[in-house]
Amino acid sequence: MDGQTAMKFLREMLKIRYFELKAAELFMQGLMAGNIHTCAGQEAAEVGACQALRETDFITSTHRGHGHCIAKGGQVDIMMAELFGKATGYCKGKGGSMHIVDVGLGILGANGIVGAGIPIATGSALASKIRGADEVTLAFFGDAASNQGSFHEALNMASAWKLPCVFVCENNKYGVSVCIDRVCNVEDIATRAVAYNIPGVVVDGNDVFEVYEAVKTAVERARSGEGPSLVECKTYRHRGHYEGDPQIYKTPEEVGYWKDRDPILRLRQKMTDANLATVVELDVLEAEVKAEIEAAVEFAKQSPYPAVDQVTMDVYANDNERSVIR
Amino acid sequence: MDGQTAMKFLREMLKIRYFELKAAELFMQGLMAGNIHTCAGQEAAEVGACQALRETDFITSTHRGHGHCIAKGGQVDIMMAELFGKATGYCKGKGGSMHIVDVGLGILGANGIVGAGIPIATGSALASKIRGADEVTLAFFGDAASNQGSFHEALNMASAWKLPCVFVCENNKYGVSVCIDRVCNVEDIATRAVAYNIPGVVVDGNDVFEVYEAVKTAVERARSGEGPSLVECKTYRHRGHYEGDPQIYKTPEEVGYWKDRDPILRLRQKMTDANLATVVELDVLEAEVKAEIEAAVEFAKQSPYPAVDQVTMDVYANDNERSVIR
Amino acid sequence: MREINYGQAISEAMHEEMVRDGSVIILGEDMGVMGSVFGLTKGFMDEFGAHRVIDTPISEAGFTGMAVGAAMRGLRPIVELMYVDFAPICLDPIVNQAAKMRYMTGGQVKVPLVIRAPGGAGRRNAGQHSQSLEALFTHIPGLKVVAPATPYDAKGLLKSAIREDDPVMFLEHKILYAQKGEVPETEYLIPLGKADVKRQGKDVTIIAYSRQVVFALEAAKELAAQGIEAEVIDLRTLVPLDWETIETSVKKTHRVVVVQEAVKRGGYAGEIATQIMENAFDELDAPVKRVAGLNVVLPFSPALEDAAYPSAKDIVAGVRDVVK
Amino acid sequence: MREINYGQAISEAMHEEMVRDGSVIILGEDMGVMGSVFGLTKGFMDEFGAHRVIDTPISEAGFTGMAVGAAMRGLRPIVELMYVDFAPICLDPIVNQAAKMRYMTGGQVKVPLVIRAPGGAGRRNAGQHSQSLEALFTHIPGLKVVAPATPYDAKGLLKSAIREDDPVMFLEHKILYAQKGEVPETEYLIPLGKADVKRQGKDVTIIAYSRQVVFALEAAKELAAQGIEAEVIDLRTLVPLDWETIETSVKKTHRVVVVQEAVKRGGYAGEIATQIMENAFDELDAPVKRVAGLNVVLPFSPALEDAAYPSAKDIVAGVRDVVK
Ligand SMILES: Cc1ncc(C[n+]2csc(CCOP(=O)(O)OP(=O)(O)O)c2C)c(N)n1
Ligand SMILES: Cc1ncc(C[n+]2csc(CCOP(=O)(O)OP(=O)(O)O)c2C)c(N)n1
Ligand SMILES: [Mg+2]
Ligand SMILES: [Mg+2]
Repeated sequence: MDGQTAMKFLREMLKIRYFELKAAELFMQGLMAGNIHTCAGQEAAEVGACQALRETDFITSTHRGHGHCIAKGGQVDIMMAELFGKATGYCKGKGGSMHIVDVGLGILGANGIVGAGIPIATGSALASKIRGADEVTLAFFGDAASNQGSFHEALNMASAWKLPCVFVCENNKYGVSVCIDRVCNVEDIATRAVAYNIPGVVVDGNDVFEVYEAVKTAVERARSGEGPSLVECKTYRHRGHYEGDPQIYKTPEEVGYWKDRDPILRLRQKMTDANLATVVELDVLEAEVKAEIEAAVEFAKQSPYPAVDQVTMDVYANDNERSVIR
Repeated sequence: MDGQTAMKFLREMLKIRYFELKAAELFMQGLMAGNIHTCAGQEAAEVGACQALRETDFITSTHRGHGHCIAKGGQVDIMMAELFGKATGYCKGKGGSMHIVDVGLGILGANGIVGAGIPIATGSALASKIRGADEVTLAFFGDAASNQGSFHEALNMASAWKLPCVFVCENNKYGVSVCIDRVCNVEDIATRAVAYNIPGVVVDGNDVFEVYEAVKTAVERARSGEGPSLVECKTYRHRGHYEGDPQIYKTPEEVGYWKDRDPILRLRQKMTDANLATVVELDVLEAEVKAEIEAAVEFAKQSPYPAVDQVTMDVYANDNERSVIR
Repeated sequence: MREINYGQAISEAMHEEMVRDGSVIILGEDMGVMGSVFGLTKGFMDEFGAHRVIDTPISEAGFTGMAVGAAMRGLRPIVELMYVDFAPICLDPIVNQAAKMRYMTGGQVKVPLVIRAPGGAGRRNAGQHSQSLEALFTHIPGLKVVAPATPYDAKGLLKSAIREDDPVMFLEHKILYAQKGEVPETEYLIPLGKADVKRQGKDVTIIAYSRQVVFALEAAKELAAQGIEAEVIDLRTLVPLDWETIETSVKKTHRVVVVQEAVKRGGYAGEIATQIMENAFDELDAPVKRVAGLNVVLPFSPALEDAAYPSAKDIVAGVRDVVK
Repeated sequence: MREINYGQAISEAMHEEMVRDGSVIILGEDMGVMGSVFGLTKGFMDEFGAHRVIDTPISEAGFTGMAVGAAMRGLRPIVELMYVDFAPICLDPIVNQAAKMRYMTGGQVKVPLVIRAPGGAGRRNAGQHSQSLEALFTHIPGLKVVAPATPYDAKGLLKSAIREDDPVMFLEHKILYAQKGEVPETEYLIPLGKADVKRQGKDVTIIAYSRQVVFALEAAKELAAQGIEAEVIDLRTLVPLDWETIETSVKKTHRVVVVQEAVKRGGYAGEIATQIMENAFDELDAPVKRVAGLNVVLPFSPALEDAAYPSAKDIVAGVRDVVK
């Protein structure tokens, strides 16, 4: 761990954290509509994984996707504008929180359907393989998504055809209110790798470097043509499944246990302990990030809503005008 | 192995074999319509598994379901009538080969959708568990079906809730023309049991006693409330996927290898070697079974087709007449 | 009479039927510990036990398939799909298993299964969480399809659906959950397949279901102020369709507007309009008019979503088109 | 001109497009070694390699989802579902992913994906292998839907579909595979969204698609013998619908029969009938009549199956109902 890398990782993690806290706040104020699923608490998994990728690599994301997008280079102002439903957002306001895409950045999409991104990532990997390109595609998904058929089918094909992909499960213990233990009889999701004869590893998902190293190994394996891996990051979401979730399913002990393992506090501590940065430097960093988020909010607020005639645009790439009528 | 049991097993296996050969012959003569998928070669798996069940237990079957139904007590005349599309068939001619059901016998249905029977079996097991009844439900499916999402989802739930079911995979190496090796990177489907933390065993699917013992163990486990197991029977189908299949994907060596391991010839050999029966006795048995099949064909041929007004009956249990119009 | 909301009415229906009949079980995501994301099964798990109120994994195809198996064995499962938009994940057990099992087995098997699924736009949930997908089900023989608009109807119809021996798609509307209405404390049932004339009128018939009934009644008020008396038929059940009620009204008004929130193309309103044309053409003084959602994906932005599906003013405009 | 069958025409279309464009790939069950169960890709794997002609496992939802991902990355996958009846297994990637991706991302993404799927009854394949499920797709914004009736149309339309930047459901009919027809050796394309008047007539318009076009032409012959000149419109593309061709014909004949093999209730014929009523009511001298499949599961028995969906004589009867 060198200081520059640590600072870079921390900056990304902070960006995610403050983006999420801000989004939650704005949502509660009624400034955002729909649903918001925040990933506060899971930043190490998201940043560690994406840092192991190249810019030219791809990811697919989930309903809890802000962190993935930010970690893969997404701009917080354009994201925030999308959450506001503004014309300047990533999807011109048409997608909202759950559908942010930036193909140029390799972000193939958040997805509102649990598990749906996994085959899409696998298909992206297939495209790279067919073209002989050395890009890797990484699929993020939750513990609960590993119970979907799409997980099984995609991992099976990725393994059978040695596709360049990496499957990253952020196991935050819950699918909405349902504890994974109650609906799944294996201790670790990573065990399921055995069913496809691929590597499966469990890492401390709140340790950004551990995640980084494990995903790096998986990415290299994928890039060199040896096929996919499954990396399980044990982590926790600090907030509700959605904003407003009463979270009756969590115990105070559990919440406390994970607060103590906050990935950001841990990284800060590590950095100061190892003299990679001073507290003051880190506070400056935090202030910078906060300001960036504030600017993003300002951008979003100032941006216009899409014109109402946009409602019938972009349904079809070709012959749209007629096709939305006939 | 005692003589009586062996005779019983052999009789069932012969019934399946001759049923299938007869059906294939009639199909080729154009006397049967639609599709026929025969299971000749796989009789040991089907009989071994069903003999491990009680009469009050349940099974779900597949598109290749004649053997399962016969092994679970299905009457060959009523089955044959169904294959002919006659009113006296199990489904009054409405289902045909792929939809034979006899709930009274615990046959919850063949199924034309690969993998669809697995959750249905699991649901049946759930019903037994909720009622506190000690029935077990056994799901038959093929190697290729284990790549369906339904396999994964059902096994996961069955394991999580310790449902009384047994999953029997007849691995005959192919899904239509596609060799399982080309689309699946594990040597044994049974390995996938690890993903659900349940027992997974591989047996010689052409040895009826080996199948019987393995399934018996799994059934006992299920009945005693310890949850499901996965039993993989390595076997082979002698004929095409469907009648008319040119089978270009099979090699002569492979065909020869498996002909030498014909489950019926092996059982006959074992029985005569162990002096459990004489060749003459076995020939008599075969003649009896053949006659039973011939009688079934006669029954089917003599039976009437359903009256054409049956076409709108049985769509709904309640208010059918109106519901098929409005 | 006491007033409760549509969500509570649904909750009560499930509760009463679970008390009455031990073979009724509930399967779905977050139905147990959380009492469902819309709060409809709060307390059920404690009362009926985790074996009858089952928190499933996120395996819609798997647990819907299981429900088919359980129903074939005589249980009466109520499955909740958290959003009807997830039906495409588990359409095989609905369309190829539940709907066809009885027919394919020559009438041997009953599949008494209710699949509850909230749909509808208006909550800025974007394209994958806002659809009205009844047309995926109305086209499938073997399924019955119910889509109530009021708490009273929701309760009485759900109780009937649970007792029905056929698979029933019970389609709710998210926006309606909070709508209040009168619901008696004593038990009642509403039979499937009976429409309800929610407002009498002589000039035009508005046929609607689910949330659009609310808009249709609003529109009727506005139209009355303009001197047009609209009759509002709430179909309540889409399959089987209550043709008699429609016919009676058409014979009275001779003008019809059919309303649906769903995307217009290929929606159920077209079926209803066609049946009217086929069976009551000579009664029509104007073409049957559809008021329906645009043929677009539901957009997230509040600035766009409201334009994507009909509201009262669109119904008023539609009526003015046929009453000239 | 040379004659080839519908299956060969489809095969040629795929072959030509694979030669022309290296980004075209084929994914599906038994497409490689076996050359597809209907023999349409015989030799393709040897010619184009196993990386472009991919034998998938039986994982329809998975490989359709993969095809969406590959299409988002610029490939042009052709997915085959061995039977359209399996679409309910993989409807999520079709309905919630492929169809919506472009809109939900504000137009950023194209999904150039063709899903070929044979449907239809007549082969005694029973309830789960005989359906006509176009109504599941015509209702979904973002999908285009094609259903050709002749070898010529199948080839020209499939080539266009492969070049299309939108997801296209390409619905074939199993019974048509063996039907022969003239197909030029030189390359041609048929644009999506253009109907074809397969027979001119002045007394009545028969609108059909897929196999029912064959029956409609048979019926027209029979009707001509009875003195009724039927115009037969083969829609070819269901979405977008070629309204101009329909309107022109309706203005000429003033009487319309819409034919579909699919189950009547909630089928696409109702949409077409309704559009005609909405937009050309005053041109109609009789109600638009549907001739369609019964609202039943497809039965296996030859004694029943033929009664479950329309044939030429049903169309003749339908026409006689509107031409009196
Ligand atoms: C197919 C599908 N089923 C259900 C839902 C509703 N839902 C959204 S997120 C979620 C839980 C997902 O849990 P997990 O995969 O562990 O991800 P996490 O929310 O914990 O990040 C559920 C049930 C959905 N969006 N899609
Ligand atoms: C969902 C679905 N996909 C594809 C098919 C077509 N199909 C019928 S049987 C079969 C192969 C099944 O292989 P396996 O599960 O190994 O069983 P086997 O035929 O070998 O007995 C296929 C692809 C189908 N019926 N259902
Ligand atoms: Mg989770
Ligand atoms: Mg097999």
